[in-house]
Amino acid sequence: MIIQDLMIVASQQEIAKNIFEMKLTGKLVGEITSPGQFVHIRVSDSFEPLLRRPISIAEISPEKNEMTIIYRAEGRGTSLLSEKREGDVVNVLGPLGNGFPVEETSAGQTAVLIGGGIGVPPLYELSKQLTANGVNCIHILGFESDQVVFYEEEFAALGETYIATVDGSNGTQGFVTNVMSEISDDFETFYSCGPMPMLDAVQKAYVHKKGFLSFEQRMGCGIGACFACVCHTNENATDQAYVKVCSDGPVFPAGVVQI
Amino acid sequence: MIIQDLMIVASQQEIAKNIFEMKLTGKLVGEITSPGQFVHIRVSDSFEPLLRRPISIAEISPEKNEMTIIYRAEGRGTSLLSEKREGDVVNVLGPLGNGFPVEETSAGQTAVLIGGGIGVPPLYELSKQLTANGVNCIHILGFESDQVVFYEEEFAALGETYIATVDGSNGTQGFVTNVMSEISDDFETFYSCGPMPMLDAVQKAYVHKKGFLSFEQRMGCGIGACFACVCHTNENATDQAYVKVCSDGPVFPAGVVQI
Amino acid sequence: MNRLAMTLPGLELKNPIMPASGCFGFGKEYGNLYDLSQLGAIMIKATTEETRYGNPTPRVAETSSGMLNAIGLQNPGLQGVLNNELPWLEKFDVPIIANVAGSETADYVEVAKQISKAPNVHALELNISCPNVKCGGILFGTDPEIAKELTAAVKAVSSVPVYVKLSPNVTDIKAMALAVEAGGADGITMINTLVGMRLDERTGKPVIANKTGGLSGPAIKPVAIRMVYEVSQVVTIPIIGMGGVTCVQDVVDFMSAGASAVAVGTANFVDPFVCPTIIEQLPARLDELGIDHISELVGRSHRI
Amino acid sequence: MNRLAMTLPGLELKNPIMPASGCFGFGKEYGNLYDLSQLGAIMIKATTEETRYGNPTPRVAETSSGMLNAIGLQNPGLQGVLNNELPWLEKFDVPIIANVAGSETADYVEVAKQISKAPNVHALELNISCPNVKCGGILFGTDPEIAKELTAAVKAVSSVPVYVKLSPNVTDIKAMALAVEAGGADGITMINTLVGMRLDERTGKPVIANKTGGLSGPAIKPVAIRMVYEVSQVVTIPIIGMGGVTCVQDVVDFMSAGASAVAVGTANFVDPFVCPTIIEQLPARLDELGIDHISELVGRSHRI
Ligand SMILES: Cc1cc2nc3c(=O)[nH]c(=O)nc-3n(C[C@H](O)[C@H](O)[C@H](O)COP(=O)(O)OP(=O)(O)OC[C@H]3O[C@@H](n4cnc5c(N)ncnc54)[C@H](O)[C@@H]3O)c2cc1C
Ligand SMILES: Cc1cc2nc3c(=O)[nH]c(=O)nc-3n(C[C@H](O)[C@H](O)[C@H](O)COP(=O)(O)OP(=O)(O)OC[C@H]3O[C@@H](n4cnc5c(N)ncnc54)[C@H](O)[C@@H]3O)c2cc1C
Ligand SMILES: Cc1cc2nc3c(=O)[nH]c(=O)nc-3n(C[C@H](O)[C@H](O)[C@H](O)COP(=O)(O)O)c2cc1C
Ligand SMILES: Cc1cc2nc3c(=O)[nH]c(=O)nc-3n(C[C@H](O)[C@H](O)[C@H](O)COP(=O)(O)O)c2cc1C
Ligand code: FES
Ligand code: FES
Repeated sequence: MIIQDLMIVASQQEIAKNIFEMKLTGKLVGEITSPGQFVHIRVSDSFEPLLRRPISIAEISPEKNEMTIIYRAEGRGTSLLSEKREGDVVNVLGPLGNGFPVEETSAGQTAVLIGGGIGVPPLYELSKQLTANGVNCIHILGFESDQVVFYEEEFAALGETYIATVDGSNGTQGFVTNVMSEISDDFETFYSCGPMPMLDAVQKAYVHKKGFLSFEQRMGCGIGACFACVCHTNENATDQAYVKVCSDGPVFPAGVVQI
Repeated sequence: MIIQDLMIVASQQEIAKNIFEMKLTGKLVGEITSPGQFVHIRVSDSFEPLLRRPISIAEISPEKNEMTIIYRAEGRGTSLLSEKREGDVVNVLGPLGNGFPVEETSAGQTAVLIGGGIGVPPLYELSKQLTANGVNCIHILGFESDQVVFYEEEFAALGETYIATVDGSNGTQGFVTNVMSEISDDFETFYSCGPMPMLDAVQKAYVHKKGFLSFEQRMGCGIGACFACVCHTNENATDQAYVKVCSDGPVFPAGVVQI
Repeated sequence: MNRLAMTLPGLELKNPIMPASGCFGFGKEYGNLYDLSQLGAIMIKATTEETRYGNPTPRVAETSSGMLNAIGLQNPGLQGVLNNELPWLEKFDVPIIANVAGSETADYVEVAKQISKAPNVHALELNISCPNVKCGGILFGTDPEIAKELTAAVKAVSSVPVYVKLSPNVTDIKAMALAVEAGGADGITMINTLVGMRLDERTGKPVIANKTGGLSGPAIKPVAIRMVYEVSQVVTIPIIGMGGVTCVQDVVDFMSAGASAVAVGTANFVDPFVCPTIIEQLPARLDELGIDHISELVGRSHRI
Repeated sequence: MNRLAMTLPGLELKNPIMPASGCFGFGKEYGNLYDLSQLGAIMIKATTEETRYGNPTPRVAETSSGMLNAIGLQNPGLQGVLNNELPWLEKFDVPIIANVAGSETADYVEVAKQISKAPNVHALELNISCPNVKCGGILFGTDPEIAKELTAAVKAVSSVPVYVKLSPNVTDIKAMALAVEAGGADGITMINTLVGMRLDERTGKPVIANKTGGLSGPAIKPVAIRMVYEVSQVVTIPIIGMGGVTCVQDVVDFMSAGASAVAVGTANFVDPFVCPTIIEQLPARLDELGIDHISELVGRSHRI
């Protein structure tokens, strides 16, 4: 169930340049059903900035009622969020949307998880759950530069992990697709989250594989009521068919959403 | 000279119900020339709330570069101010306006200082300077109720001090005027700060005395540029004569401003 | 006595609080969060004759104390609303106000005629003011004569009272209000959004794909209050006020300005529980103001 | 090359930043805080033929990300400005834009004729849009034909180029812009304030003595950007844009929308040093955007 929870900041840390890891505790954690779901965060008690900010759930520890989010402090909303300190209260709406289907990969099979920039966080909980199920996970993570790489070791602890950076300062120089073209395609499923052009490239490269993509859109309500976050689907030619990223997604099977 | 100073909160304390005493340090203190001047405070780094808040200077300690303000946390601006903690930075514009003329009362003479509610604070520094000059100060301070009385002892340490409360929970029941009618009018000057009806009553009661009143008006710029804070004067009948509370005042000789 | 109850044409409101059109979909999403029977009424998303996809994305952008939107009247169309949306709402004890939109008079008339027959639709809200639809729509909202004719045409076919929603993007809001009153409107809802734009900081191009969008949220409240204040003094039909309402004080302000009920739009996105919270807090605020019944607030800004 | 310099009719601007009329008095107060020669220009407070006291107080009220004002054109009158205010400004190397107001055409013409002869007045800004003056003023700002005639009458007597300041409180801002252009305006300044109101939380009565006031500040920026974007595509004369500017990015936004220079109003009250701060930060922002000369920004929102 979606709830509005006044969560407590358990910790806040800058883990890479302008990239913050925040741990939050509250009963909302008990409502999370799948990796890739997100929360909608009110960054201020006032109405300025007005809108909530959608942020993916990066990790959950149900036993501690704790979840982790990882975000880039960029605009005014995320900058305000980065000023919160341990013990502060944060108004969080969630969990929202439908996450990655863990059950689509069986024990013993291999899954490739491809993330770009701030699309990387939700893949962490996904990988934890997949590996816990006996799935072999390969991670391909793309970043601008070494300065903003995060969770490299955490992913490596779960499975094979490749880093790509645009400037070559860590791992392969270039994009995740450069890594993809080098690894074996002996895998069953792929899961991906990142910028549109990346999702497009991933989908095209793995057109014959079963895959799941997580999308981003500007949001209003975050719960499916305002029609801000729609995407066309490939379903028919009338251009009338659509999905809402916030409530139908953010994760969709590859091929469903028009990119 | 008026400067915009990033002052440091040395202390913040609730000294009566919703009444806060805040000590601020910074080089602005060195620019203060007379008691009754005020500062214009930016309560937030954002533009919401937008306008600065005018607050009187209640005490100065030039040797520590420190000043005290005393304010009621009421609307959203002063409430935000009351959330500042020791070590926080506050953007302060000042000192503004012309304060009380201390030199109008000579050593050995008696001055009556009449304050109402949040008009009381500037009288404290005034009394300190007057008594330091050898003036005998009598303080008449009016409040709603005992809950919001502040600085009673501090004033008492400087001179005779009478409290009036509307509900009679401290001192005389009623208004400052009830006290005024009971004390001798054997004094040379009066100084007053408080709500308009009080200033009006004080002025009328002491019409033959030399006196100085400090006014409040809604402000925009606080420095004399926007014409938000004008008051008519009694100067002529054309209704064209005016003063600006922020830059010509807030203190005017009794009789100058039309009440 | 229910001190929050208000009676308006077609509407017996338990309380004067209702979500504004377009900010509450057709109720389902919020219905999962709380019991919709708590609400005074619900203004559902604009319904057009045909299914509409609306504008390309991005459709929203944030501004200082406000937001821009250019959804473009996306909706499942008249039949979709009649068959799938309205029946679901029947389980709640709450009157529905159906927001009716179109590109020309015939569209409005057709939608109004049919949707006004739905059992839980107690009133129509004629959306002549949506700034995000290109053809026609904008004209209806800015020309008094055309607005009057449209109102009359819809009144002629509607089975329930008709409220007309005014656009603030006009020189003379009073003229618009008087025109729709003359056209037979039973009430006025106001204001819709102000037309605005935000540019991308880096490219300088409009952030919203539609380029312009409708400005809503606390930023526009002063304009809305002024317009309700002005209009309520020249018309005799009731006003449902809106524009930047986020809290119980805002409701007091709109009713003081002259509104008989108040709609909450954008604030639902910030706090999905804002409507029930306001309703819960209203009695205490009336106590503080020394007011017995909420109707005493209506128009006190200009009453002597 | 000065990468911030802009040339507009009558105005050689070192940089495109100037304080907006009414938010900077006649410069003296800010002149005590910093060297006014840093500014691109100064728009002085509205000048009327006779001395005006203006409206009763309270004259200002705060709103979400904005403020309302109803000063009512208080000013020392034409002779006062000519004798006491303008000469003081002569010591600075900065062109003055004189804001001209009145109640009827004859007033405007008289003020324009005389004030345009002052040595440091390089342009006039016709204030046809002040929402806080009762008689006449408001009509000039909302009727294209009247605005055109007034512009022509003032042009006929002015010794310097004439800019006309547009009101946003109109249905069709493009029509107003085209009308004043047809009347001979050398430029447009926009926007003036939106008409708004705030009520006292307790009494429900208007906070501002004049009842309505003009809304300014960040809240109105999206409306201003939209209007500059629209108008700059239909007129050939340059625009000085304003409405909610507080920082260097806002300047980039207004110029991208189509303004050739930018005025800063309300923000001066929040930070009296805002104009020199923006000017200082502009070159670094141009670097970040990869832009050599600031003029390259102008209109990039709608350039292909
Ligand atoms: C489902 C989903 C999950 C996300 N998960 C993460 C995450 O785990 N970590 C992370 O760093 N970021 C994530 N993002 C992106 C994140 O929402 C934006 O970076 C953030 O909203 C920007 O806010 P701001 O205050 O920094 O920027 P501002 O420029 O102040 O934002 C202005 C407005 O635009 C919206 N906006 C700006 N960029 C985006 C964007 N890329 N996507 C959606 N809305 C945007 C903001 O929400 C706000 O409404 C996610 C986005 C979505 C839709
Ligand atoms: C020269 C001067 C000196 C002052 N000294 C003190 C002092 O020492 N201690 C103290 O507690 N108060 C003082 N005040 C009053 C103080 O400025 C207001 O209480 C305060 O601005 C209210 O802000 P808010 O955020 O609580 O209220 P809000 O309701 O959020 O204020 C909204 C707007 O109205 C203005 N406003 C509201 N009340 C007043 C008022 N009484 N006078 C002027 N503007 C007002 C605010 O500044 C703001 O612009 C002084 C006022 C003036 C003019
Ligand atoms: C996302 C969004 C969608 C809207 N859709 C509609 C609509 O379909 N029909 C309509 O009449 N008004 C629509 N509106 C306008 C609102 O109903 C309301 O008039 C306006 O937003 C002002 O109120 P607010 O400031 O409380 O949001 C929409 C507003 C928003 C923010
Ligand atoms: C207190 C105040 C006084 C103003 N006086 C005038 C005026 O005399 N003449 C005029 O043309 N505009 C006047 N304006 C409007 C501003 O010049 C400007 O157009 C408007 O405030 C929008 O810009 P801003 O949001 O940066 O303030 C005034 C604005 C304010 C806030
Ligand atoms: S954000 Fe409102 S429907 Fe998705
Ligand atoms: S507050 Fe601007 S002149 Fe006094």
